[in-house]
Amino acid sequence: MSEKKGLLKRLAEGQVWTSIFRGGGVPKSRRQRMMVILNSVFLHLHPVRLPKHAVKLKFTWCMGGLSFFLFLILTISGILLMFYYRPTIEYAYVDIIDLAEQVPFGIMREIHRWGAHAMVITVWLHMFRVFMTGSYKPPREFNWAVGVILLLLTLLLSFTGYLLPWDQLAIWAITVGSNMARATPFLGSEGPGAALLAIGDINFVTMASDVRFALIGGRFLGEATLLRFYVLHCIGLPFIIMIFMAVHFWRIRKDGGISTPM
Amino acid sequence: MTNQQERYYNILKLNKWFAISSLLFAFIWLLTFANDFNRPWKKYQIEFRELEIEKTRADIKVASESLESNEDYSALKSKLEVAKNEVESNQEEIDSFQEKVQVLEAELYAINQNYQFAKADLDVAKYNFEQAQHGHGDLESATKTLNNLMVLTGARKLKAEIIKGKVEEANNGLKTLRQSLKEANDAISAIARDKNLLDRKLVKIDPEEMTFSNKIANVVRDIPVLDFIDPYYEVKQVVIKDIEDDMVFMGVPKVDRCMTCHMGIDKKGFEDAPQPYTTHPNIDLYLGASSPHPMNEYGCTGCHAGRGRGTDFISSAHSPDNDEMANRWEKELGWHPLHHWETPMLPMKYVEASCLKCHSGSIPSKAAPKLDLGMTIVEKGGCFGCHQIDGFENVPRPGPGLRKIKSKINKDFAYKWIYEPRSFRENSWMPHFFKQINNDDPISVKRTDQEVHAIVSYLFDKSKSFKMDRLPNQGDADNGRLLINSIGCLGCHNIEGDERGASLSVNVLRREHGPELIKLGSKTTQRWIYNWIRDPQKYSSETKMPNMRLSKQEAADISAYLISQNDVEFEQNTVPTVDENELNMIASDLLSSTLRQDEVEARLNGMGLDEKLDYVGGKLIRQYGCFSCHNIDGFEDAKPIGTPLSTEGSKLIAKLDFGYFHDEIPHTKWDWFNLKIDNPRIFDMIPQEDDSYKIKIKSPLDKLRMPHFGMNNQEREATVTVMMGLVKDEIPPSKLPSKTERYLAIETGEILIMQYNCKGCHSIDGDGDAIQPTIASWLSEIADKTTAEDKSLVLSFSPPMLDTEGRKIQPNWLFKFFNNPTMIRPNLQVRMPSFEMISDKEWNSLIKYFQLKDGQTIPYETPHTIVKNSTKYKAGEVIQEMGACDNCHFYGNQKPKQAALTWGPNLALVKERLRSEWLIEWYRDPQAIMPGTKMPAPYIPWEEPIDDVKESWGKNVAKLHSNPEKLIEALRDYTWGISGPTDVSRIVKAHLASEGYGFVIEEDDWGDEDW
Amino acid sequence: MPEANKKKSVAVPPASPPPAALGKTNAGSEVTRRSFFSWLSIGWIAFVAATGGFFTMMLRFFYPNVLFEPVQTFRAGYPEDYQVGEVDLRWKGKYGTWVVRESEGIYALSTVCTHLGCTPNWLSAEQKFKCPCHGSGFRKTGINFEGPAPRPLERFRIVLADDGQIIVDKTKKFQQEKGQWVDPEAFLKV
Amino acid sequence: MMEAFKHLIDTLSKPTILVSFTFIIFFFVFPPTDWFDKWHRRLKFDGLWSVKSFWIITALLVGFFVFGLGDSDFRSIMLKPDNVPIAGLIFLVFFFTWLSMNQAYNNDKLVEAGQPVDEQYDAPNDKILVWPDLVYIELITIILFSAFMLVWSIGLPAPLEEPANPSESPNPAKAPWYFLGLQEMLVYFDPWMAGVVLPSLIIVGLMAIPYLDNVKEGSGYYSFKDRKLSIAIFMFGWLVLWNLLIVIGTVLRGPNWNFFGPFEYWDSHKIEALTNINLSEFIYVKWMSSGLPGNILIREIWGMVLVLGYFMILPPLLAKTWLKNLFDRLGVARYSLFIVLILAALTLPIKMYLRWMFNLKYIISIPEYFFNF
Repeated sequence: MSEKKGLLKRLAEGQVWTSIFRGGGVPKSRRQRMMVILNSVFLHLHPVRLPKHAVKLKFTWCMGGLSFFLFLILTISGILLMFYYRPTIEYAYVDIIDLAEQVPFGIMREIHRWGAHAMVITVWLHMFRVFMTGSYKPPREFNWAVGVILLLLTLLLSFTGYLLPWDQLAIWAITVGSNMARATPFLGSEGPGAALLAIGDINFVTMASDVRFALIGGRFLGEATLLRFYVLHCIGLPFIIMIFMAVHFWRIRKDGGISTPM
Repeated sequence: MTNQQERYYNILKLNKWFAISSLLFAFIWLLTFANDFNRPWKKYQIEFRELEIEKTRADIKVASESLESNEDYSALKSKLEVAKNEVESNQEEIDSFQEKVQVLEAELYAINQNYQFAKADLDVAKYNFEQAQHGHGDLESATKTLNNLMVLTGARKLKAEIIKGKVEEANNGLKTLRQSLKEANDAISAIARDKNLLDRKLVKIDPEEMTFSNKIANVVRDIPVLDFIDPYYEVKQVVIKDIEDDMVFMGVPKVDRCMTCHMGIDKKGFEDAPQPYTTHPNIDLYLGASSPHPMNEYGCTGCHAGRGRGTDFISSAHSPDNDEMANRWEKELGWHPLHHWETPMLPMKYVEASCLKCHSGSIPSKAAPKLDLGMTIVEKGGCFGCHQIDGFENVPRPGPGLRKIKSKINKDFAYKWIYEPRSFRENSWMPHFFKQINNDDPISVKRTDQEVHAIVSYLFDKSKSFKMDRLPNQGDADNGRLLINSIGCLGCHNIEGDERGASLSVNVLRREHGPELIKLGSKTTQRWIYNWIRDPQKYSSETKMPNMRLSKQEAADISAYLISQNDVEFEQNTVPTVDENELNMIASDLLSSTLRQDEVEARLNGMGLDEKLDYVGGKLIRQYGCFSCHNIDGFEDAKPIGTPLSTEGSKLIAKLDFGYFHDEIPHTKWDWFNLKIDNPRIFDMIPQEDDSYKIKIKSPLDKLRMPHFGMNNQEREATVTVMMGLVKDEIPPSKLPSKTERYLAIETGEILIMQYNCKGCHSIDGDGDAIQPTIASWLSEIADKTTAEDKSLVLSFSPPMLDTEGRKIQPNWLFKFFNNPTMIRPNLQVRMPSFEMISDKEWNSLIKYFQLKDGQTIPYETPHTIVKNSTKYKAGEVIQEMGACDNCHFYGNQKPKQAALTWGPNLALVKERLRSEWLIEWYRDPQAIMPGTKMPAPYIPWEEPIDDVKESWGKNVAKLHSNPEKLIEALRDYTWGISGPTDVSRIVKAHLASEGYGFVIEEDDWGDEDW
Repeated sequence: MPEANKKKSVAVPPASPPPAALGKTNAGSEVTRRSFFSWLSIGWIAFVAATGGFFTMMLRFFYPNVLFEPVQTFRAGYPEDYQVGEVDLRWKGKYGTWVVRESEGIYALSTVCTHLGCTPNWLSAEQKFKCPCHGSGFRKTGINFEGPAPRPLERFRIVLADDGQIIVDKTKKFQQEKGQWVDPEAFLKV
Repeated sequence: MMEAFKHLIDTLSKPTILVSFTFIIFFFVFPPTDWFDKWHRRLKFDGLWSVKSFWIITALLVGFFVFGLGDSDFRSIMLKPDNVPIAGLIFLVFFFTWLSMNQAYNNDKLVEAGQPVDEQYDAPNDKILVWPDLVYIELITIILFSAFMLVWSIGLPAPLEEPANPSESPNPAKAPWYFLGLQEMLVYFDPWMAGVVLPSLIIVGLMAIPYLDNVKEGSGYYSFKDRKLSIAIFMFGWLVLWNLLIVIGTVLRGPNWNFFGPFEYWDSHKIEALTNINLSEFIYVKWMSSGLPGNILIREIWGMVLVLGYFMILPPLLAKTWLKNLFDRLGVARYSLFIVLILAALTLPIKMYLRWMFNLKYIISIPEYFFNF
């Protein structure tokens, strides 16, 4: 026993350990407990001290944290899925079949899909909680707006991912969804006012030049759509959502941490 | 003083720099947009648009001029004016009608809507009723609702229909009032339709004709950034899903953008426009929407090759036809070959290569004459003997069998011939192996002298003996010459040593099917020739030479003629003596490939001179691949020695060794092939600055050994065309000619026809009859020059044309004829030979070919029957009598009345030989079936007054008089009934011997009084 | 450290005191103020323009110059190719379209039954389209009159090309129940 | 008995009944004003947020699902893999609504009693260090949640239907479930409204909340009394216009977007009479019995006047009368934004009722320019 304890202790006080974990050792004193947060790039996301209701689940529901955690799960499982999935109309569907049939831990797809649905729900509930505690009130108005954008991006991420299995469920959900873009006023080929954007015989907003086209890369759902949604899903939207997440977290801290009664 | 503001730079300066850098940045952005906007193809589209505008204007001018001069048009115009006035005068009435219609339609709208709604409710009620019957819901109330709604719907429908009737009535009133105006308008627009279409087109493309807003749109649509919406100038392309570009181990659907610049390619009317706007020269065969290769389904690069996705002159991999063109392109277009693309565009001279991809079974010779020629050269030259080429598996070896060579020639001739065949026979297909660029130095010559000795020795040693009959007599050489000229030898052989002429064609090559028959006196003996032509199969069972059924005397005469010429110069060539030392060296080279040096010496010491010669000869025959073209004992199963060529056109260019010639010729496959064929050993050489060559260091056995065929430029081009067409592209069945029974039959038939050179004598669908010029010259000899210039006469002495053979001949007769040819046209000297080597299966294929080609799908038919005492038959008798058919035709053994010159087939043959339907066709218009035939259309008196007919043609003809078709049938039936012996050859022979052809007859043969 | 010192030593303040911050004018002389203002505004205008260029490029990038979509329009020959009163079946298999010629003009009907998407047959003797699946019947105009089909057949856009040929464009559909058949492109007047 | 109950549920869940019932009862459950609050308490709806009610409602919900899963039609809808999250959503939304309202009512009581709210703390003495408490509970939450995700993933395979076939649309073709609220709106609005304008307004409206709600109280703790109006409006949007419509769109819409009760078979042959007409037809065809005028402007002028009046005249009118207090509190700018958002949101129930009562299709109908409202 003593031998073992000594070993751990020696390890925790050794050069390697202390070089990685600044301070080293198990934090016990108040100062150490503060330093362990301050010194870690990850834990540094948190403040050092908090009002006590901030650790009460009854108050926070932990929905913000879970949303972020789900984002991490989705990022990791998504990256793993990318190793087996090819975004072409020839292969997309069969690759999904293979995830279920032969890929080791093809359950990754389930984790990704249900994680995505769960994230939509946790983000909604997070917003609900923030509203119910009135946490959008000054000085947190802007961060609420950022949060709304994050909610929108979450939905868009889920929406773009919905197409990728390239099955009937996917393309018809996206067809229904993207057909609405066709009705955008002035910018959609079947939107009000689009017919007015014309000079002479030339119509400027057509099926091949409206917003829906930019979204799906064609007049009809097809190869280009799959590729566009794939790129948006894997690179474009994650890139944007990470920027907004950074702002969101930064502003939580700068706006005074978790909201408290005045 | 401290810097209170903690500043370093002057902010004004920074502002300035900020402004400058931003301006620069903005300017660079402008450049970026300009760069993207400026695409190489745009200038061509702009230019083509001008061309199109110009053309449309010209067309409009023509159209309106023709309209102006059209009387109907001006008449219609004034009619329109009248109609307009009329309608105007009725305006009040029209207005009242219109008002009425408006009111009624409003009413109808409401009532109709009510009806529709009731009907919708009724549908729901029906559904609910069904559901209730199924146990969901209250049946009673559902039934009640349903019944109520049925009544309601019915009532509303009735009401709506009444109003509808009223509306129609009013509308009809309106229509009547406006009828004349509408008619005039319709008539005018019908007559001016073409011009209106042109007008509309011009308004779309010509800014000068556009409305103001369209003028603006015309500019706006093509400005940078906005040019995605509906640009006038845009990349055009066709995507062909099932033709794929080879992307190494996989295919990618073909995308061709050629029409982005070649904008006129599929539009008629730009035939004379400059490139790249020219219309395709053969738009009915290619690109046209109704052609067999429409642009949308076949694209461009499937045939032309190149990089279809290219939108720039260079990136689309254009290839020039020649150096002059290359230089011009470099100067004018900055052209350079596109590297890193394996399939550059085929130069126009090789473009027919691509036909082979899909049409390898049956080359469309009219559309691809060069490819056809190339395929013939490959077959005649025997390329497929050394190089495996798909599709040639069953073609027999092109050279004569050498198994009984001893009896045919002597060793001296063999030596000289092998050494240099063309020194004896200028256009021989036997290629040169010796005295080539890589073996004509003294050391090599010393060696090759002995090599040939060894080969000859081997061949003669292995040769079996051939038991020959004696000549009956010396033969008459003069008669022999006439026989050769007349019986058909010249369908496959040349005899005069003619030049081929400037332009080579497949037809010329048909007469090189067999060897040229000159100077045989230097080659063989009369006795051998006599025995050979009497029965070729006896000498060589593999020969393609048919049996001409020559009599002993004929054969003697012919052999006398053939032997009469010799080549003194050739005979004087000396044959070097056998040199055992040199032989030893060759033998040891050959042996050392498998044995140690000491073993080699031991083996050599154990061999005598003859043994050595045989050993070396055998090895060299293998080395040079002689067995590829000749049947030689001991090489029955030898494998081809050359590179397989089945996919040579798809070979990576890196796999072709340009050696030291990479700067001498363009770096293309076709130029490499061309040089290789022109000078097969050249890649053993190192070119020098003074145009001489030095040879690479190579052992004699490692040297390049492909022989030299002495092809001229045209032959090489044709051969390279074939090679470029031997590609591994996978063509989907949808793009191939559909493999119907007919297609397959024609494919098989054409191969046989080529193999046995049928078209050397016969013409089929306008191709063949290679023998005809020699028939003409023979005629000029036995008659006179004017006779020889009479095309129809030459035709009547030529082998028959086989255009409608399938419809014409009864298959059983044809099969019998093939196996045992008999006389049909008595005046012919040309004989159908006996092809003893053709199997029953092949004959069947040929018969099927003729039948299916003519749409004759069933081989067995109910025979045509006649009733001899019928009106028809009797009428036919009169018609044949009046037509004097017996002037030219045999009736059994009854000789025709006129001279032999005009004789036609024995009519006793008709019943068993011809098909009755065809005979009708033939009687109706012989010229339609066989243009230029001497056979006149029988006179049928159907246009004459009935009384006259009755008087001069009798009652039977008069009965059928009104129906010319029946009269023709009558003649047919009579002919059908003619019987008698069918073989009249003895009578003919006797007649010709005593009276000749009677060429002197100059007057009209047919006697005016009968017609 | 030495570098910082060096900087400090070089940092001699300019002769005239510079304005305090970007975009805000200092209480300097009129001349400085004007020149400052104009340079800055030129700078910003140019910068915004350049950034606009970037975003324009991004936007334009999403609209390719060619499309690889299957062709949805086809040329259906000339109006004269069609007999008045006849339902033409030649485009049924390849393009799923019936072309009907009436005395007034021509229209193109979709061959998809509005009930469950089967392909009805044209029965010329009875002058109706009859769906083999569930027996829906449509008149020659495409109007449904029997069976379960809920609405008339759809019509495609049909116009005349420059060369006088008929062009049928399947991307644009006209539905009778929406009142779209009165659209000039739903019916080609001849 | 069971069948009768199912039939009752089917009938009750018809949009007309379900939505009307929700509309009526909603503002008594979440009273926006004192008047409603009075009735709220009088109707004992405040008891909803007690622990006892929680158990009763949970038991009812669970009971309903357990009962429902016995029915094949219900099962085939609810157990469709992508619909499973909705079942979860129903429970979660109820639970968290209850949780927040429960805490809010407790806090309200504390405030009334003059005591500090539950979340009140004495800064900075009451602060706690993050290490290890927060970090630790986060770790535990993550572990539990990960375990939950794995169980979910093992238990429910992700759906994969037939390969995509652009020429064969399933009936009904549905968007992902979280957009089904929008798709449900398509029944009443043209796509440009349901798919573009209203979603945009939702985003804008959500982002505008902090700027419109200028009540200082209620920041940082659960409360209801001081924020009655904002919470009621938010709840209306969140619970009714969003979650309820999602449930309707997912569970109650079948082939041809026809309505089907939760225990009803999705019969693709079911017919609903399409007898809707436009306002212009009402006026010109039904009442004036003249045909529709050819001129679009004349034809649609009535609808335009109505819509313009709704959005331009109603706000100032309300500001003067009903919403005087609110107007005073918010000021012109905030009030304008607020009222436009509210009026836009109200167009949905308005159009629903116009459709149900008068078969009204469009108030303004200009299909020529794809402009239908």
